[in-house]
This record gives sequence, C-alpha cells and structure tokens, in this order.
Amino acid sequence: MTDILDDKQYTTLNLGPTHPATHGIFQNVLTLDGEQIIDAEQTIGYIHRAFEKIAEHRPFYQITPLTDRLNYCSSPINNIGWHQTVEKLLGVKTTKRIDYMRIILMELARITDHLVCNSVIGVDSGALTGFIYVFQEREKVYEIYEEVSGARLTTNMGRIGGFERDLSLKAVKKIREFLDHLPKVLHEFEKLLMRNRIFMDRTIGVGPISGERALNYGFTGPNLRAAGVDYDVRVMTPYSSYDDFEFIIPVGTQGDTYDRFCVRQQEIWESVKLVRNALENLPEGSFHLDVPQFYLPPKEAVYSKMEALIWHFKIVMGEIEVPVGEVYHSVEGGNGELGFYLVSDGGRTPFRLHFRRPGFIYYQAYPEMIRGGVLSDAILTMSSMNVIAGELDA
Amino acid sequence: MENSFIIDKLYKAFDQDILKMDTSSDVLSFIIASPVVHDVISFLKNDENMNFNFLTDLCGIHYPDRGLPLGVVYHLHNLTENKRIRIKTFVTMNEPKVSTVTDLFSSANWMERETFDFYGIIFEGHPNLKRILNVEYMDFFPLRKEYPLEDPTREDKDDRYFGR
Amino acid sequence: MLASFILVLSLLVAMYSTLIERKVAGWFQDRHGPNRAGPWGLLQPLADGAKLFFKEEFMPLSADKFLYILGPSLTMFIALLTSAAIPWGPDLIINGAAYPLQVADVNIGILYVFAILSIGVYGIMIGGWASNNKYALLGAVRASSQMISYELAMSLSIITIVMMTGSLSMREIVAQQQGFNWNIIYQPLGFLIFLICAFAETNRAPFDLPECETELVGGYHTEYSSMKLGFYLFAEYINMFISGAVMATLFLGGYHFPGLDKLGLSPNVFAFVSFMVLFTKITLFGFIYMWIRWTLPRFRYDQLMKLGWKSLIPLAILNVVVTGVVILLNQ
Amino acid sequence: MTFWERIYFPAILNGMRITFGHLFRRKTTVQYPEVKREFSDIYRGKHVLKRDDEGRERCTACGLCAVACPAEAITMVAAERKPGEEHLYREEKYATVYEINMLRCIFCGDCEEACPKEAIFLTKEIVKSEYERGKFIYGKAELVEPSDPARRIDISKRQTPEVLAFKKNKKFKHNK
Amino acid sequence: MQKETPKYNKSEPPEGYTAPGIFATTFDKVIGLARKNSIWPLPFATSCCGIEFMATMGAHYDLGRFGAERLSFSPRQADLLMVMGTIAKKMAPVIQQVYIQMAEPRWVLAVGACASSGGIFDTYSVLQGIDRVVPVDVYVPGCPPRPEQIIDGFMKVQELVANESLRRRYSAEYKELLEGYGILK
Amino acid sequence: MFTQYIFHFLSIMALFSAVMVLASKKPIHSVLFLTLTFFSIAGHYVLLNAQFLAVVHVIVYAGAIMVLFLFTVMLLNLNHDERSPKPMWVNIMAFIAGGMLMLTLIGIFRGYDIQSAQDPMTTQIGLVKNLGKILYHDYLIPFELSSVLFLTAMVGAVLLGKKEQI
Repeated sequence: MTDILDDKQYTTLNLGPTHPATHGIFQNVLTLDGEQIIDAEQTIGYIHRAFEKIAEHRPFYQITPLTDRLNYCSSPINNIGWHQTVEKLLGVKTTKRIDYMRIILMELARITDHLVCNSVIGVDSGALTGFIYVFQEREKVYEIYEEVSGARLTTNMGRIGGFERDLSLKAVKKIREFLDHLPKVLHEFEKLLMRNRIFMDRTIGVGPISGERALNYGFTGPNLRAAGVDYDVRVMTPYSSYDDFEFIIPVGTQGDTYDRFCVRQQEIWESVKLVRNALENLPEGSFHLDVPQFYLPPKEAVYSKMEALIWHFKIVMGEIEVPVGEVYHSVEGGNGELGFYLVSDGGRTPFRLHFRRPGFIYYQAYPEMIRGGVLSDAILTMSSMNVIAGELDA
Repeated sequence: MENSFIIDKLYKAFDQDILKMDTSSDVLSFIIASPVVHDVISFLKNDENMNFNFLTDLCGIHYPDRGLPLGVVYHLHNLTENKRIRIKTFVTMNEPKVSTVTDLFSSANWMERETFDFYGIIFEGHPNLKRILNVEYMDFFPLRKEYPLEDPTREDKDDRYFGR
Repeated sequence: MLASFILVLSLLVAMYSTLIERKVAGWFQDRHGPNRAGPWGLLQPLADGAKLFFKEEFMPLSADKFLYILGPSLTMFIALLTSAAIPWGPDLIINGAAYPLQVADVNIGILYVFAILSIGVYGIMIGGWASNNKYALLGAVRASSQMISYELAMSLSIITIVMMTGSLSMREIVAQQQGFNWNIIYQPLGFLIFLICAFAETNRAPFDLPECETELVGGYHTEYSSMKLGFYLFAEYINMFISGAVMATLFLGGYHFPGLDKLGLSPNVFAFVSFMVLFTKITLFGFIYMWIRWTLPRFRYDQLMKLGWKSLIPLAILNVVVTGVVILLNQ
Repeated sequence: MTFWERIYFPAILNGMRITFGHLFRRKTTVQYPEVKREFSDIYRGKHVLKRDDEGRERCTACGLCAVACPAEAITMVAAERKPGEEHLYREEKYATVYEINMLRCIFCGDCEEACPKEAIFLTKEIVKSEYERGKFIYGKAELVEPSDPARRIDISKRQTPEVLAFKKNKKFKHNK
Repeated sequence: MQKETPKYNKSEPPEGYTAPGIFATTFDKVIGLARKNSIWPLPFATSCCGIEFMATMGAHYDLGRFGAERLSFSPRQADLLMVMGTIAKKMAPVIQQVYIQMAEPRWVLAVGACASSGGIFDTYSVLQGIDRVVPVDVYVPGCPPRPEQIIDGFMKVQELVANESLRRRYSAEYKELLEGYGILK
Repeated sequence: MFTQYIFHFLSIMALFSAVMVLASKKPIHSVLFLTLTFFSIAGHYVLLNAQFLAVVHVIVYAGAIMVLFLFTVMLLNLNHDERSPKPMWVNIMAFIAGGMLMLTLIGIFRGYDIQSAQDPMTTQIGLVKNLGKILYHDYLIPFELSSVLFLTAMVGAVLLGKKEQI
C-alpha cells in the first residue's frame, strides 16, 4: 500500500486537438495527479499555413486578405495594421479622416474580439446563454463590416493609403444603433457572470501570472494589462491619431482569469467611447490619399483616361515603386502588440514579412500558468488567454 | 533616450563586434557579429541605463546572395522610455549557429524554435530546439528562398494563366 | 397496470423533456429551438430516438464488454425504479373498490427512494470505467464523489421532514400536507438544501461535472453511441422527472392543492385533477431545472465538494437541530 | 466578495431574472431558407460577368483579375474577336474560357476592383453548396449574366456615386 | 481546353444520391426522415469558419431549428463531421482518426474554401482539401461562408441523409470508397 | 412456497457472488460482486420482514461504502498490475485462520435448534417503529456508545489520512 502512495501514479491526458475547449487546434498533453495538473506540454502548428512564405510571393495589396486570417476575430485591425506598415515604408502620411475611420473600425474590431473571448469564457465555464446574447451584438458589427467592406468576417478592408469606399450613411446609422444598444446587452452579460460567485470562484486566482513573468514571456495586450502592466501600443506609440482621444487603459492586479475577463470587459466600454468620439469628430475630407503611385485611381478615371489606366494596371500587377528598406510597425491588436516586420528589396513583393503574432508569443506561458491548478482551471485559463489559432500558427 | 547615447554605450562595450549601424531606418538597428549577440542582448537588457527589458520579436531572414546568408533579427523594446532597437546577426549556411537568448527572455523559446523550423538556424543552448509549426519529419527549411511555396500535390491549377 | 402506466409516463415525459429542454433553451437564448421536425418540432424526440436506434452500436476495442453494456442499462433501470413509491394521487374508485394511485405503499417510502438514488450512480461509474477512456473515467470518478457527498446533505434535509411528520411513508407525508399545510412553509431551508442536492444528484448544471462538455468532452458517456447513449441521456431526464416528483411530494404538498377538495368533485375526477396538480408541480420543477441550467456557470470539482461538505451539511445539521428544538418545545 | 455575493443567491436570482426576461422577448432568429436576411448592397458573393447595354460581353480578357486574385482561382483563355461577332463581344479581344474555381475563391473582391472594363462584379447572391468538387468550376455559362434585359443583375449600388455620375454624363472611352 | 479538364481528387459522388439502386422502401424513408431531423454535428472548427459556425449556432441563424444544436464533441455520438477551417498536413491524420472513430452512418461536410480545397493557402503545409483524407459529402464554398451558406450546405446534407438507403453503408461500393482512403473498419 | 424459492435464489446468488468476489481477476469485478452480495443479503432482510434494515443496508453498504470502494479501485487503476505470488507462509496462515472460522461456525450451527426459531413474517422487530423503540429504550447506552466509537474511528481515520501527506 505504501509504495502505491509514495510513487504517485500520474496520468497523462491528451487535451486536444479536437477537444471542445481547445477550439480545434491546440494540443496539450497534461500530466495529472488526480485532477491536479503537474505539468503540460504543448504542441502547436496544427493549422500552420505558411503566411510568411505566401507573403513573399504576393504583391503588397494581396497580403491584406492574408492578414484577415491572422486573428480572424478582429480582422480590420490586422488589415489596417498592414496598410499602415506599407504606408510607413512608402513614407506617406494619412489624413485625419482616414485615421478616424480607421479608429472606428479598429475599435469595433476590438469590441468583437473581446466579446468573443469573454463570452467563450462563459461557455467554457458552462454558461452558454450569455454567449448567445453577446453574439447577437456581434452580428450587428458584422453588418457594419458588411456595409463598409462587403464581407462579414474576413473583411479585406481598406487599401494602402485609405479605404476603398467612404463610410456610407447606412453604415454610420448602423454604428450609431450598435453603440446605443450594446451597453444594454453588456450590462446583462456582466450581471449574468461578473459578480456571480460561482463564476468568481471559477476564475479568481485561476491561471495567474505576475507582471514580471508576463513581460518576460512577451505578453502584450489585455493579458499583460491584467497582470498590472499598463503597456498599450495605442498610447505608447500612437498610430492612426489615437493621441487625439482620451481613454483609460484598464489594468488588473493578479493576472488571473478574472482580471483578464474584467480588463477585456472594461476595454469594450472604452472602445465604445472611442468609437463614439471618433464618429462625432469625424473630419471632412477624402477617404483615401491622392497618391496615384500607390492608391488605385478612381474607376471613372480608369474608364476614360489613359494615364489612370496605366497606373491601374501597374498597381494591380504589383509594379509599384517601393523603396528599399525595412520597417517595423505595430498596432494594438485584439490580443496585444500585432507587429509587422517588413523588409523590402524594391521588388513587387516583400522580401521578408514577419508577423509578430501576440498569441504565438504569450501562449508559451500556458504550462507555467496552469501548473498546480485542476483540469477545469486549465480550460478557463486557455479560453481567457484568447489564443486565436490563425494567429498562433500563422 | 537619445540614439546617440545608445550608440556611444554600445560602441564602448562592443566596439569590435558591431559590424554595421543604421540610424536611417525607423528603428535604430545594429548588425552584430554572431558570437557576441547574446552578450549584446544581455547588456542591453541588464545594463541599468539601457534597460531593454522586452523582447518584442525575434525572427529569421535569408539573403541567398550574401556571404552570410542566414540572419536573426531581434527587436527589443525599452518599455519605460519607449525606445525600440533592432539587432541583427548573420551566420553562414554551413554553420548556422547563434547562441540562444532563452535564458534572458522566456518568450524567445518558441520564437527561436520557429526560426529553427523555418530557416534551420541552430540556437545553441536552447532547451528544446525542435520543429514547432511543421511536422517533425519535414526534411527542409521551408522559408529559405530556394524552396517553393506551393504544395506540389495541387492539381486544379494551371500555372500558365497566371504569369507568376 | 398502474406500474406500467407510470413506466410509460416516465418514458414519455423523458422523451418530451429533451424537446422541451431544447425549446426552452432556445427561448432563453432568443432562438426558436427545433421546429423543423413536425409542427413546432413535436416529432423531434421521435427523430432522435429513431436515429439513435439505427446508429451503429459501437464497442471500443479495449472496453470491458459486459460492464460496457451493463452501465447504461443499469442507469435506465434504476431511474425507472424510483417512481414506484411516489403517490400520484388520491384513491381511484372503480366498482366500489378503492385503488390507490401508488405502485407500492412501502412503509419506509422515503428510505426506499433514497436507497434507489444512492445506487443510481453505479450505472454511471460502471459505464465510465468500462469505456476505458480517461475522460470517461474522470467523469465517473467525479460522479461518484459528487453523489456520495450530496447524499449526506440530502438525507439530513429529509430527516427534518421525517421528524415533523413522524412517518417514513410517502403517502402519509402527503396526507399531512392537505390544504396549504405544505412542508416548504415549515422547512424552507430544508427545501433549499434538498433542491440543491437534487441538482447535484441528477447531474444537472451547475453540477453537471460528470459530463461537462467543455472539460471532459462527454464525461462518462464519451465512448457511447446509439441507444446506449440514448439510455444515459434518457435516464437523466427520468431522474429529473422523478426528483421533481419527490420534491413535490415531500415539500409542495404532493397532489394537494388548497381548495381543491372543497370543490365537491366526484372521486375519480378528483383523483385525475389531483394527479394533474402533481404533474404541474413536477413540470414546474422541470422548468426550474432548465432555467438554472441555461443561466448559471458550473462549479469546479473542488468547489462543489466544498459547497457540499462545508456549507450544505453544516446547514442541514443546523436545520435538524433547530427543528428538533422546535418540536421539543411544542410538545 | 461582499456578503451578498458570498451567499450566491442574489446574483443567481438576478441572472435568472435576466434569462426569464428573454423568454418572452421577440426571437431574433431569421428562419433562413424561408426568410432571408438582408444583405448589404456591396456584399461580396457570387461573381457575374456583365454585359453592356447592348448585350455584349464586356470582358476583354486582359487578365488583370486573374493576376489580382490571391487565391489564383481565375483562369481565362483569350481570343481575337472575329468579324461578325461585334454583337457578342464589346472589345476586340474576349475570353473564350473564363473559369472561376469557387472553392478556391475567397471572395475578397480584388478582381472586381482590378477590372478596368467594369466587366466582373461580385453580387449579393451566395454560392450554393454542392455534392461534388467538380461542380464548383464556374464557367461562362454560370458567370455571364443573362442577355435578357429583364433578368439583368443590377450592380449600380456597388459602384461609387462618382462612377455613377460619370456614367450619366460621359461616354466611356471604350463604349464607342 | 476540353482535354485539359483538371483532375480532381478521389471524391466519389455520394452514391446514395446519384445511383438510384436500392432505395425507396418506405421504412428507409421513415428512418431517413428521422435521421435527417436529428443530425448531431461534430464541429471540427480550426479557424475563421469556426467563428462563422458560432454565428450559425447563434440566435440569428440558429442551426438548432434543424435539430442540430446538440453538438457532440465525442466522435462516437456524432453523425456529421463539419470540418471548418484550414487543415494542415499536420492535422490530416487527426481528422482521419476522428472520422474513423465516428459511428456509422456518418457524413462529412467541408465548410469553407480551406477545408474544401485549400483556398488561398496553396502552400507546402496545407492539405489541399480534406477529400484527400476522408470522403466528403457536401462542399460549402466561401471564405468563410456566410451562415446562410453553412445552413444551405447543412440542408444539402439533410437531403442526402433523407434519401440514403439503410443498406448503403454495407454496400461494396461504400467499402471500396473507404478502402480508397485507407480507412477500414 | 413462493418465498422459499426467493430465499433459495437469493442464497445461491449471495454465495455465488461472494465466491466470485474472491475468484474474479479484475478488482472492479470483485467490488461489483461484493455489491451484488449485499443486495442479496438485503433481499434476505426483506424476507425477514425487516424492510428498514434492508433499505439501510442498501443505502449504507451498496450506496455509500461500495461506491467508495469502487471509486478507490478505479483511481488506483489496479487493472494491469501483476500480483506477485504470495509467500508460502501467508497461504498457510490464511488456511489456518479460515479453517478456524469455519470450525467455529459449524460449532454454532450444530447447537442451533431450527424448530425454535420464530416464523419471520410474524415478528415485527424489523419494522421501523419497533426497531426505534428497542434501540432508544432498551439499548440506548450501547447504541450511543457505538456511535461514539464510530466517531472516534472516523477521527482516527482522518488523522491517519492527514499524516500520510506530511
């Protein structure tokens, strides 16, 4: 009897890749003592799609649809981040109207991203209904995307140097309706979960990480802020005129699942404010830059002017004159600092394009975060980290 | 923090090993000889005046035409003063070895594995250097320029019409 | 005859509970729920049943063959046993002879129900273990420890009823609650504890840890397909139905409703109406089960244990003591 | 946690109140096959190869759409227009074969944007699912819009007001 | 161009649908009708299409109307394998394993460009369509498909299920199809 | 007589499953057979008109204790272990102990006069009320003492369990 107790029999449990809580693609081999987690080993790469290799074979504008599929919960942020990277390389500066439109769409994207993450925490803790409530709001954002770009999820939104079309009146109306209705649903969602003791017990102190370790692990975004470090690219390195607006960066203290939930929830509220502000202060002007070398000439010109037709051909063929050089540009994506490291040798495609995918970097900390917890904790920690597979595996 | 301050300090500490410096780019960047790259990053992280405590990014790059074709690019970030710096190092194809920075940054673990996976750069001292995104039995390093992008098994495409 | 009627009723109720559950879930979530199979989706349970029946019988290679089959059958069997002790209504008068609407008026009815409940976990444990799957095993382990823990609090909360009524017979307990003399009025805390424990004993959310989808895939029934799975799923709904009946009988006056006996109905109509009253109460409990399930997140394993041992059992003991003191003072 | 949060019930009852409120609310479900949800005017669905007002195909087989396609889903074979075919093809070159592999296509809209002849547009129609993979190669039979004026597909809402204004006032160079 | 018709993968048309052969007994029809209304999907959601699948399960589209909101994550209990999202070569054995674990009768729905054909990811690491590893019954185009399209594909599957003969799964053709994929049971 | 048949059936089942507890290879099967034994014994109680005892027997043994056994056996996963052959002296000791128990039993039953036993159906001793009266009137002190004993045992068990972790 004693030897059974002494050298404990650990079970290994294969969590994923088809486990419901791993959302399809992560594999975690857990070493369990009863239900307590002794260790975990991750395998990733189950949807490795070779983004970076494709990017070396595509002209700049064709990379936009690729970025859609990085963090597909918030594709406009990726699209716009990529456009800004190219704009940085080309050395063009966008106007305020473009910036503000971008802020509106990026913050809507952030709302959708956080809504998905938080509602999935609810689902994984057993409360499905809240998820369905907030997904109805997400549908409204989809409608807005559809009105702006023509697609629901993988938006392919905007162009290098602006947008392909202006915000339509219908889109603005829909955004306003959304902004008016969202708070009600958010309040309901928060009432369902936030101060419910079952949920608090499930999440407080679960999967914690200290600010110091989080930095060392390369955490960014809400996960880092939940650990108490107020690093936000939007404030630190303002892009797209974010410095015109005032907003709070919510920070947590423990870095546990509950803090991550609350930080995301708070960021949704801040994003709502940001969208509203940007929409109220939307300046007049053109929705795209007038740079015929890079931005497709207007269609009516293509149909009638030879010069415009030539530009059109050149741009579509990808034969734009790109300076040689390298840039690093980062935006605050749904999960943190989404960076684009672009090396150009002047050719029609990037020489090298590396995406700094926040999910890929911080997901390494997962074993350390769940060690000592139980199986249920591991699942909630995973969903609260909001690791998006497209971003993880690239 | 001024660029000149960093440049001064770095040159004072590693005069011989800085192969190139570039201030024209958006981020101050240095090319460092590969044997000392760990020391440089350690210095940048730990020196109290530098304090680059956040490894933003680490990735590989391949210039097939150069003498030292394989490179590793580090992006470091000083979060307190919001200063970014880019460190590059290059190695040969035959002996693609760079010492790991996992002892300084836990986040480097997977990024180095990814770089190994894509470019075959060996990070000496890495605790678990094996392929991460691709299947274990893959026998080439797909992001090197000589390897094609396409899946050779694809059948429903006719390349003649695309002019690529 | 009555026994087979109750059996068929339980099965029917269980069948339609699956539909109602899905419908109610839909309504809670601003959706419609199943509505394509027949009008308002009324044929949905039949479709599910037929599909399950014609699905491939799957036996994992490494499973313990006999126990693998025994598990679901046992669960179903035990779930159906309980209904025997429940009084479904007052006596039916046929040809001058009174037929009680109860399969067996055991003088220790409560204990009988309780015994059946306590062995109900065997089916789950055996099935979970025999599948030879780690998720199933974890589910089985969770189920057993959860059952044992919550049985204690449950029995302690029943003891107060026994103390008050001085009888172990269900029929007598119901008889004492005539009018509006319901036990829930005297034993609100006991009722609450019993309700919570009933959730745990039937493995319903927020205590659905043995089969919780996001953690254990399917829990104990992960490896089951076709009708064996159907048995497990059915048994859960039968258990809900029966536990609703037990709660209604013990705390909500069974088939009594205030003022019903003063209407002067003929005995058989009265029996029928009384039965409908009981059925309505059971339906109410069924609705509460679903309501809770689609509202709350679930507990974690250790929190569930903590709640059971550190909150419910002390409360139940306190309840017993207080009840004892009150009874003593009243004598 | 405050005492009220500690004893579970207020939050639970509150939650139950919320869900109960939804029980009688109007359902948001759009019963899809019978009722269709409104698509945006610029939704990027199935492609159409437009004809001009006289019923001639607009496509000139320049190949820009194929180049612009990130999925490499478009294939075309160009041919010279023969005399006597002026009523069929607007330009001197036309596509004898124009195929889009709808399974490859990601509906990004780059082809529509690349087209200099306003020939290819995406429409609000969705592409139906099929049992076989081969059926997804849409040729000209599926793509070219019907020449019957009554069954033309209206794409004017996809175009910018500038283009529409331009079309009203000016003749296209290629419309001569 | 005729002689250059592209070759496609071995994805037989589901013969229950094309070959009239042996069905249409009333019993088959009744069972088909029952099965049709009780398809429990196993969502194998790997990427973007998975989010659209969530939308399909959500209140606006409500796949539950078709009796399909009971997702069964255990392959044993599932009737329909819905593959949504990119399947990399690393994932291919997993998906085949899941398919093998499913109990008969089983159907496969490939949702979205990536699962059906690889989509834009024509790369060294992505499987060019899941019909290389498992037989697919219905393909849904789109990247990602709208929920309407997913429901459309789902109804196509329903049609297939309703018309399938009970004996199809024991037929020699079916065995041959499985053997072609190296799946034997 | 009908009850006779039931009695025989239950007895055979009890003996058979008791033997199977020892004979079956898998520990889980042993536990389940033990449960079956308890059920047969509970059946005997019912035959003796002691329903209360029967039900309590089921609740306590089958419902609680055996579930715990099963739980432990499942967790320990003794399925695949190779039980090492016991040393010779253990077998001899077991044989002696078992033989002595058997001798004792035979001795008891030899002196037992079956005719003097009451008809089980006429006794009301097994019913709740009578049982309660006897327990709380005639045997109050032994009853309470035994409960104290159990409490002590429980405390001891908890202490032992705690010690294991230190």
